[in-house]
Amino acid sequence: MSTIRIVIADDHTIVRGGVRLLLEKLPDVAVVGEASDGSQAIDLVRLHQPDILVADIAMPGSNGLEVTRRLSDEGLPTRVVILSMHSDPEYVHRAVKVGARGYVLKRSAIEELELAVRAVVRGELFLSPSITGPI
Amino acid sequence: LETVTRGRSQLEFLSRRLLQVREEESRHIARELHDEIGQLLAVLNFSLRGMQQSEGSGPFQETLGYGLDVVSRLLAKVRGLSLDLHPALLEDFGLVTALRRYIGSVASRVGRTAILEADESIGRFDRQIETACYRVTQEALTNALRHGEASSVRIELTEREGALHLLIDDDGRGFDTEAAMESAARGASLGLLGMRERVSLVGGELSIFSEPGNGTKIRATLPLNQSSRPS
Amino acid sequence: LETVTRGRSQLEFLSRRLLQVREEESRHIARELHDEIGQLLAVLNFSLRGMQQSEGSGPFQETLGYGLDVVSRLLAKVRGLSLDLHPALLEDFGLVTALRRYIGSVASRVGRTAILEADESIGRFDRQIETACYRVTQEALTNALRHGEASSVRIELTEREGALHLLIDDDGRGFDTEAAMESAARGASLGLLGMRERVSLVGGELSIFSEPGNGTKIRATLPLNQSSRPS
Ligand SMILES: Nc1ncnc2c1ncn2[C@@H]1O[C@H](COP(=O)(O)OP(=O)(O)OP(=O)(O)O)[C@@H](O)[C@H]1O
Ligand SMILES: Nc1ncnc2c1ncn2[C@@H]1O[C@H](COP(=O)(O)OP(=O)(O)OP(=O)(O)O)[C@@H](O)[C@H]1O
Ligand SMILES: [K+]
Ligand SMILES: [Mg+2]
Ligand SMILES: [Mg+2]
Ligand SMILES: [Mg+2]
Repeated sequence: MSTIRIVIADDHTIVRGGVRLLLEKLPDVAVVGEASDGSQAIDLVRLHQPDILVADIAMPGSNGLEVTRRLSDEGLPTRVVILSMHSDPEYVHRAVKVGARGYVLKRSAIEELELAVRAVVRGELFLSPSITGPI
Repeated sequence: LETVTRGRSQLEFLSRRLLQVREEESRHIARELHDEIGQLLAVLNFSLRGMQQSEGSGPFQETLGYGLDVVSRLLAKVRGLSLDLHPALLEDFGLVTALRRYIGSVASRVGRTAILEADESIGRFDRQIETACYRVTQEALTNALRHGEASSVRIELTEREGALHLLIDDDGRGFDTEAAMESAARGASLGLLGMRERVSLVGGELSIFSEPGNGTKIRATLPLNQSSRPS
Repeated sequence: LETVTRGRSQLEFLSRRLLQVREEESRHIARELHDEIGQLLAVLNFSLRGMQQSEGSGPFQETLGYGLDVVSRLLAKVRGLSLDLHPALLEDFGLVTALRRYIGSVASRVGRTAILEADESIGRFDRQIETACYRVTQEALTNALRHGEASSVRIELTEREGALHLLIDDDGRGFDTEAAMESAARGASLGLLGMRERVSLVGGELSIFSEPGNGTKIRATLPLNQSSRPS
């Protein structure tokens, strides 16, 4: 079982801590870095080249969507799973457009984030089933 | 030394500042609710659900189930409160996206027709301009459906000649604008006066065309000077 | 038909209604936060603590500890936001209690003297009267400390001859009231104008006495007619 390496980017310290706590309970997951804004996220991804970046949208500096677009443009192997408060399909639509491979709502369960991470590692697209409406 | 005078211009500035302050406060509270309280509730939900999957005795799981129930009720409450106060879509994606979503959700809720015709090329403007446009549309659409009982409302947003042009055109029962403005000025309502003040606050103009039996057209023209481009 | 006039009385009503609406909105949100969200959180806190006492594996307890941490942050946030918006003490126990607490907490935070002299016999009044009195005190005390750099502020609240009399008397640097009102009227600030509007909204009068170097006295007289007794 190979380890899935993850960087978490979220400006809210408590939120970031909780996501880390729960992801690290998974036996085959290692959180290799935590970023509190967009540019830090890009630096950490360049440095660690993790399998997955779990990124918030609303962050100071460049937001999660801009981070995703820049990582796609640079052709880095890291895939982005957005973990956001926003359930409006507009956000999901824009996230996918800039290259995100997963979109999970913060108010869903940890299992959903786990499912998303595993699907995206396999090369699939994962969108939170609780988001309804035209994407 | 005593100051007792209170002139027209004082009142003008007061009402403008009040509109501004109210909008700023709403935005501040919406952010606190959404970004702080909502977010903490979301991760709470997230972690309690994680516990639900793992071991734990019967009573343990029962308490957890109860806790999760409370959290989802809280989430719904906070979400509703913050949405009413300030639309995140407006801030994140601008007028066209926010208006399209707002108008669509109102129309489907009341089962009437409301359409937005907007240049997709319309970009981002100063927050005050975007907010004024959004709030005027909210008020005018609400009035058209509630008082006008319009079956169809057309909202047009265009950018030309250095200004943003907003039109809300309903096929409802119409009204006597002079009488309505007079009774509004006697304190009966806030909608029409508030629309006008919001628009004049950003240097624009609002006109209301209506006649009983002939629908209502509300036109707002908001100048886009240099400073109204976002920095 | 087009309406373009906007007279003095329209503006007067608009600013009054805006003050009212803003106060109502704040109150509504504060209540939601305090009575609904705050209570649910308290219950949640209670039940999670219960779980902490009982069995459960290490990782389980770790997540629970995190959840409890989140809940206590939520409780603090909700409490702070609802207090900013509307003082529950004012609604529950009236002016004297609410002012005593407010003035005391400000004074101890900034390390200056601020005292309330009030008839303990003062009862309850109409919500609008109580709110006006409270908000005027907040603004005047803030100004006295911030601009006047007063070392001591005396607040007096008395009920006589069918009216409530409020005095805020500071020993600070004082100011030129006419110049300040003029620049406020040009849009520079909201405090002095807002105080006056709040008081006139309930049919009262506000006067400001100040001179550079001689401190500031703000007097508000609020008539207590029949209808201002709570129903
Ligand atoms: N589109 C419309 N069609 C028909 N009547 C209208 C329309 N817009 C406004 N009116 C009339 O003008 C009056 C004043 O409108 P205004 O928006 O100021 O007040 P309101 O909607 O009654 O209250 P609020 O302060 O909540 O907005 C309304 O009560 C209604 O009679
Ligand atoms: N008690 C006071 N002592 C000294 N100066 C005062 C006092 N109260 C008001 N002022 C002066 O009058 C000005 C206007 O007061 P006002 O409360 O309207 O505005 P502000 O406090 O500057 O801003 P705002 O209240 O809108 O946040 C102040 O900037 C200050 O110069
Ligand atoms: K692990
Ligand atoms: Mg964030
Ligand atoms: Mg209305
Ligand atoms: Mg002030």
